[in-house]
Amino acid sequence: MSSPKLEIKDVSKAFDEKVVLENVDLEVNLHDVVCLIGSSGSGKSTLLKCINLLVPIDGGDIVLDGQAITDAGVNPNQVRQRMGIVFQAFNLFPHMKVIDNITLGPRKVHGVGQEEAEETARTLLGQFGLLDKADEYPDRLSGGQQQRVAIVRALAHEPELMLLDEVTSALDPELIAEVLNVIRDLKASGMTMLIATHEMGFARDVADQVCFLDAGRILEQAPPDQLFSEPEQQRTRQFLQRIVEAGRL
Amino acid sequence: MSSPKLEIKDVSKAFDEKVVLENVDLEVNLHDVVCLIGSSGSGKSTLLKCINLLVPIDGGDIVLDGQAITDAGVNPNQVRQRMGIVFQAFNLFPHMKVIDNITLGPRKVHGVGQEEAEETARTLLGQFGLLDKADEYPDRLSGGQQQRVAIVRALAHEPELMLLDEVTSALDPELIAEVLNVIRDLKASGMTMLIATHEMGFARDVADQVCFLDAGRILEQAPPDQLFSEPEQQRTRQFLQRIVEAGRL
Amino acid sequence: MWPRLPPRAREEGSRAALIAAGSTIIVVGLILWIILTSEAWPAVQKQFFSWFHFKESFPDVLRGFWLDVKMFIVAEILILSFALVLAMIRSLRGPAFFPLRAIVVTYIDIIRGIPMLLLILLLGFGVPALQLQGVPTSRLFWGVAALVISYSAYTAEVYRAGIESVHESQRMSARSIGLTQVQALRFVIVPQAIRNVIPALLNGFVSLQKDVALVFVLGVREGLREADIYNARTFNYTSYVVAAVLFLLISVPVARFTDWYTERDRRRRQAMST
Amino acid sequence: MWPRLPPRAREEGSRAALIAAGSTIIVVGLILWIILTSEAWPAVQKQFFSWFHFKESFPDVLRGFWLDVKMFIVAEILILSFALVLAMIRSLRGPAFFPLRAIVVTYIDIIRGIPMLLLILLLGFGVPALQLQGVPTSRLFWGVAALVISYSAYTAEVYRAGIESVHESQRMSARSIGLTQVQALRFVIVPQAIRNVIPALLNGFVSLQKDVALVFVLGVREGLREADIYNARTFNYTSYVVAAVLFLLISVPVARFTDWYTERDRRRRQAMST
Amino acid sequence: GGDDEDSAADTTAAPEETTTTAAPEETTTTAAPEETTTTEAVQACAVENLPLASAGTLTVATGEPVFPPWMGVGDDFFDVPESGTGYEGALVYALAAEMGFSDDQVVFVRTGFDEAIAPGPKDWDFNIQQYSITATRAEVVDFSDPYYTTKQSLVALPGSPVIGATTLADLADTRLGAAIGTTSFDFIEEVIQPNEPASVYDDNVDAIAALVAGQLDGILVDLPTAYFMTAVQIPEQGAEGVIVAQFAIEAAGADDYGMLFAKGNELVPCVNEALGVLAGGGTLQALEDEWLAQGGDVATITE
Ligand SMILES: Nc1ncnc2c1ncn2[C@@H]1O[C@H](COP(=O)(O)OP(=O)(O)OP(=O)(O)O)[C@@H](O)[C@H]1O
Ligand SMILES: Nc1ncnc2c1ncn2[C@@H]1O[C@H](COP(=O)(O)OP(=O)(O)OP(=O)(O)O)[C@@H](O)[C@H]1O
Ligand SMILES: [Mg+2]
Ligand SMILES: [Mg+2]
Repeated sequence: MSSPKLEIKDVSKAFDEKVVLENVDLEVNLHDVVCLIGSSGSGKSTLLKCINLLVPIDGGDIVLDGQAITDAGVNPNQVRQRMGIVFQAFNLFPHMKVIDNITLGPRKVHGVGQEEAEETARTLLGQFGLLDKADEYPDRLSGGQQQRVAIVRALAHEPELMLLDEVTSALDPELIAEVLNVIRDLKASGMTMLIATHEMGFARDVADQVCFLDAGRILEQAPPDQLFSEPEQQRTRQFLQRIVEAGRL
Repeated sequence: MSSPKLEIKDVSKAFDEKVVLENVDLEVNLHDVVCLIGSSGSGKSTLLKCINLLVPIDGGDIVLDGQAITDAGVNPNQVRQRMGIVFQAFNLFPHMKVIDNITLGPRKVHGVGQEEAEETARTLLGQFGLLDKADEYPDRLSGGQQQRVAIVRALAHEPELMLLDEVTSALDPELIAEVLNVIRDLKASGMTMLIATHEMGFARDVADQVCFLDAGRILEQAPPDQLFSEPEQQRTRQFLQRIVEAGRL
Repeated sequence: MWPRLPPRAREEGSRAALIAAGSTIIVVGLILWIILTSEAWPAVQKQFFSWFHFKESFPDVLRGFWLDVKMFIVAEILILSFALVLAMIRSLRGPAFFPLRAIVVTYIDIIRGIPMLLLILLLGFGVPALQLQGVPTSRLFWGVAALVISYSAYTAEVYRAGIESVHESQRMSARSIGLTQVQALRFVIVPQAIRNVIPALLNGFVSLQKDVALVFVLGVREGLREADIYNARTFNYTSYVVAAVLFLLISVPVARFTDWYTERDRRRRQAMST
Repeated sequence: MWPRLPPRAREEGSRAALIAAGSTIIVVGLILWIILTSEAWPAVQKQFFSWFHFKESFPDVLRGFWLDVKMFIVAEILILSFALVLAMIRSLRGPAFFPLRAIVVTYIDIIRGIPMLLLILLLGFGVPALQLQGVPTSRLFWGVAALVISYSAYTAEVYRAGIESVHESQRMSARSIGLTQVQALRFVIVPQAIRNVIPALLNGFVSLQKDVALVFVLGVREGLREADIYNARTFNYTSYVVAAVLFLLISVPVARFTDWYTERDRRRRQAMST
Repeated sequence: GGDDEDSAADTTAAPEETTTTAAPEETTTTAAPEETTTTEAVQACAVENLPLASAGTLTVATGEPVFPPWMGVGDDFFDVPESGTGYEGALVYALAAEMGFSDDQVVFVRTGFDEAIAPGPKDWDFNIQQYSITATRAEVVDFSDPYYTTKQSLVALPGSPVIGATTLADLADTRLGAAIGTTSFDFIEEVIQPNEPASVYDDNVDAIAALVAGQLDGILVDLPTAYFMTAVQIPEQGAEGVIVAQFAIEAAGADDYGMLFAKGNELVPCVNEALGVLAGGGTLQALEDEWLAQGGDVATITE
């Protein structure tokens, strides 16, 4: 494998005095899926937002395809156009119908025509069982429906890299299977993904690498089989044991 | 057992022309935990909101302790004071600190003194691992932290009946174990609960009865062992099979 | 299709509400009764609410009012557009935009502080007096310009309130799909912002409708000026009531329509509770 | 504690922003230059910006301005409270509150449509002329009353914009913990609503500051009226500039302080992006 | 003090300028008027040579509406300046005739206060609506010589505490008001100096409304206006007014009314010349007797 698609080098971030990320190093290779696991508040969402340049970092570098995107002189818009991100809280645009939520980016940023954008959007909506919701407003969807729309919106973008923040958490099990299939398909089509998740089964199933984040630091990174069966760190073992107790592994 | 704590009798609800609940019948006995399962969009959240009188129903009756709370002449505020509800989207009050989010209800509705309310709140926050977040604002919490605050807010209320909408979905596995313990404790202390969830493991673990909702109708209701191992309906079997595929049962 | 029954649970406080409404009506009625039966009422009525003077002054005031309406329409369009540009500039983030933001903030602060009348006098009399080549000397032109300059400053702040009431996560979300700051404002933030402040925008609309009358100091004979002249001529204030009635005939329907429209729009987008 | 470096990624459009700012400054400079070097400028300057007349009129205008400030403070307090009550009533849901809501809507619609001047004349001259027992005849009283009545209607709509900009789910959430409608408004909706419309509320603040001057039609000698008197006596407009400067001395610091304060408050509550 | 002198210099300098600049070219084209002595100044004041706002007509600005007894007197002529009725109305036509205009060469236009005093060129020749001449005003506009000198008087409703006042001291504790921009207002401020500062109104109509509302004890106006006010205006507002007294005291500033011109208007000397002729020939006094001298005894207030 050549140089990684995404490199996070010694990245740190604090909100006011509170350190949320501390010297994080992480590599995501092209076509790989990396899962971020870790307790609530460990910094998973913050890390994803830093990569999308939505939250400025305090130290370190984020490198995409060999280019340091956190350097002065880089246009963050061009960087963001190459990534898709799904937020934990969906953040759909409430004043736009589902279909417009999805086509806004392609139309305004990538200059795709209205019709073409809508066609792509409808195809994707179909895959996620939402075709009949295309002309509905987000506030009138159920939680799971909103989350799926958010995923579609990020995908419509045709990104080189996807950042997914707990995309399966509000989904019912039937849909999880579907979304897993979509993610497997995406992976097969060569999409590089960084996924924050609490679903260990999901991580084990789909990830090439699993990263354990604890209090803003990466404690351990390994292929899922290795990390789940022979964790090196004491803290990781603890975490996994609680999961087993919760009946989730 | 005497008459049920909560009875839902032939309840129907439509948004504009869209039927979301259709002749729903359901009973929740005192001290019981009933889990609502079903696909995304099947009406779980809507049913919980109807019970809390936040969404007016179009037909049928909802009976609490033998009193039809959907009757004209019933003060919905008094009804709501006896229930706690946790929303799928948390809905914390962004302009108030965590501690004030939690104590608002007890202070204003139940007339509890500031100090006493805060003490109770801090005890609960401690149980959910959030003591250090008491003076933080909701927007500065992670998703999981927000969800836990929402649970604490509903509990601070000291309700006779809890309505929980996917409370574990944004939680990390470690916390799920904790929340499960809290719910078990609540159950042990006699709390009656109605829980919408996608976590079959959780449902199996904690529920006295599991209810399968499909497209606004209750297709099947049974104790978890029976429902998960010998479902009567074809549709239920299908649903459960997909869950197994998703590695979630 | 489902038969929709009205919500059946009784809303709390319905009796209190009825009592409040009832007593308001009674109090208002009582005040009216005291006024109408007071000894001096006929004199006051003659001075402020005379049917004769209403009819007499109506044609002149109406003609002047028509000029108001025209000035108003031109001014309002310019104000709504210019103010939006100001508000958007003011909402741009990042140090690069600091100078632009500073210019806009200064503009808004200073202009709002200047009495509209002074601005109208300054532009309407001061600028033409300079006798500059190619600069219009029309009083109407400068009167409307002064209104636009002044109202834009206020309206920009209304827009800004709207923009800031949209949650930060919406901006983040818009940027994440690759929109530029300006695109994010234009397609995501501003449409929500405007919905949020429509009642406040309507305030500006209603009060501009009356403030266009201020150009009368420049000698423009618009509606309120005609009322003024009539008042000075007849010593009767009913002509002002005529002007008020004309204003109401426009502002009330506009307000009712806007409310109805935004409510419909909201219903289409949002879940409604009780 | 972490060392905080400035964000390093360059914001898009920074060059365009600088160019825009630069050219604005150049254009403004050019306009000023043209004006100041125009042949007629000395005459205009003499009549609008004369240092002699500035000093001459300053003491009288300042004395009158002090009365404005006192009226303003009383009026603003009453307006902010009364308008909030109106807006809350207007935001109550359910058919039980319909009559109350209708009264408030009618009040707001009618009052906004009436020119402030007419209202002041009507209350300030009309009511005392009724010679009712126990009803004050003080023109200050009725002038301030008219201001409160009129501004409350506008301000109520600003509050309403704020209330409606708070997402429905917040209301639902507040009701779910057992709060009554009024409690939900008071503790949950209104605090967020006010934060959302502070810039628009400040508009009202700034313009009331100038509109208190309207009570001068009742013969009250406040700041703008003193400027008026000076102008009528000397035919020089500099006295209005004095009034404007006094207004600015209050409104600009208030605006800057409010912005700074709300920004700090926002930072404390919300995640900030770039 | 020094300011006054400046403006005095201005006004005296004006005629000289006119004679030197207006003369050269125009005189060659027009024949000198028949019977007049042919000085340079007189030639410059020939209708053809006047620097008029609109050639061939005398454009006179006045307020809207105009009030008796100044202009438009009589039910049919109310607010009709073209009727030539009222003191100022008749004066305008007499003046125009003296300057060589025929009646139909006189055109009236209406202006507001601010228009009259704003800087810059004007589309009228002069403005006449009881403007008092003061030195400060003369810095930004020009005035003609005075055409009338007023006496201040006090108007009130029956039962007012000012009724029966004979000295200024009797007015010390009363509430007095006047319209803005009038010498009446200055008179209260500078001569009467009551304990409560003078109230000031946009016009006499508002002042009367305040009187009726019980917020004022008396209004100060010039005596001619007082007659009209008590005869017409106050009854129209549903009350009854009386002229309490006139003041036998000189105002601190001048109580002289003059016609108002745009600053530097070269018409001023010609108007002054014509005005001088009217004054000298007794026309002004005749007009005053006809329009302003209302019968009846009015009490006087002294120091
Ligand atoms: N804007 C902010 N200001 C201050 N603190 C913040 C802010 N945003 C996040 N934090 C804090 O940073 C920490 C990490 O938050 P983050 O959202 O990255 O956690 P997470 O790993 O995604 O957790 P979860 O699994 O619960 O979503 C949390 O303790 C949170 O309270
Ligand atoms: N206000 C509304 N207007 C119109 N349709 C609505 C509204 N609220 C909900 N719905 C629709 O009602 C259906 C049921 O929604 P509900 O939120 O109850 O589903 P749910 O079972 O909770 O799903 P999930 O598991 O995804 O949260 C959905 O199809 C949704 O689109
Ligand atoms: Mg997170
Ligand atoms: Mg739901």
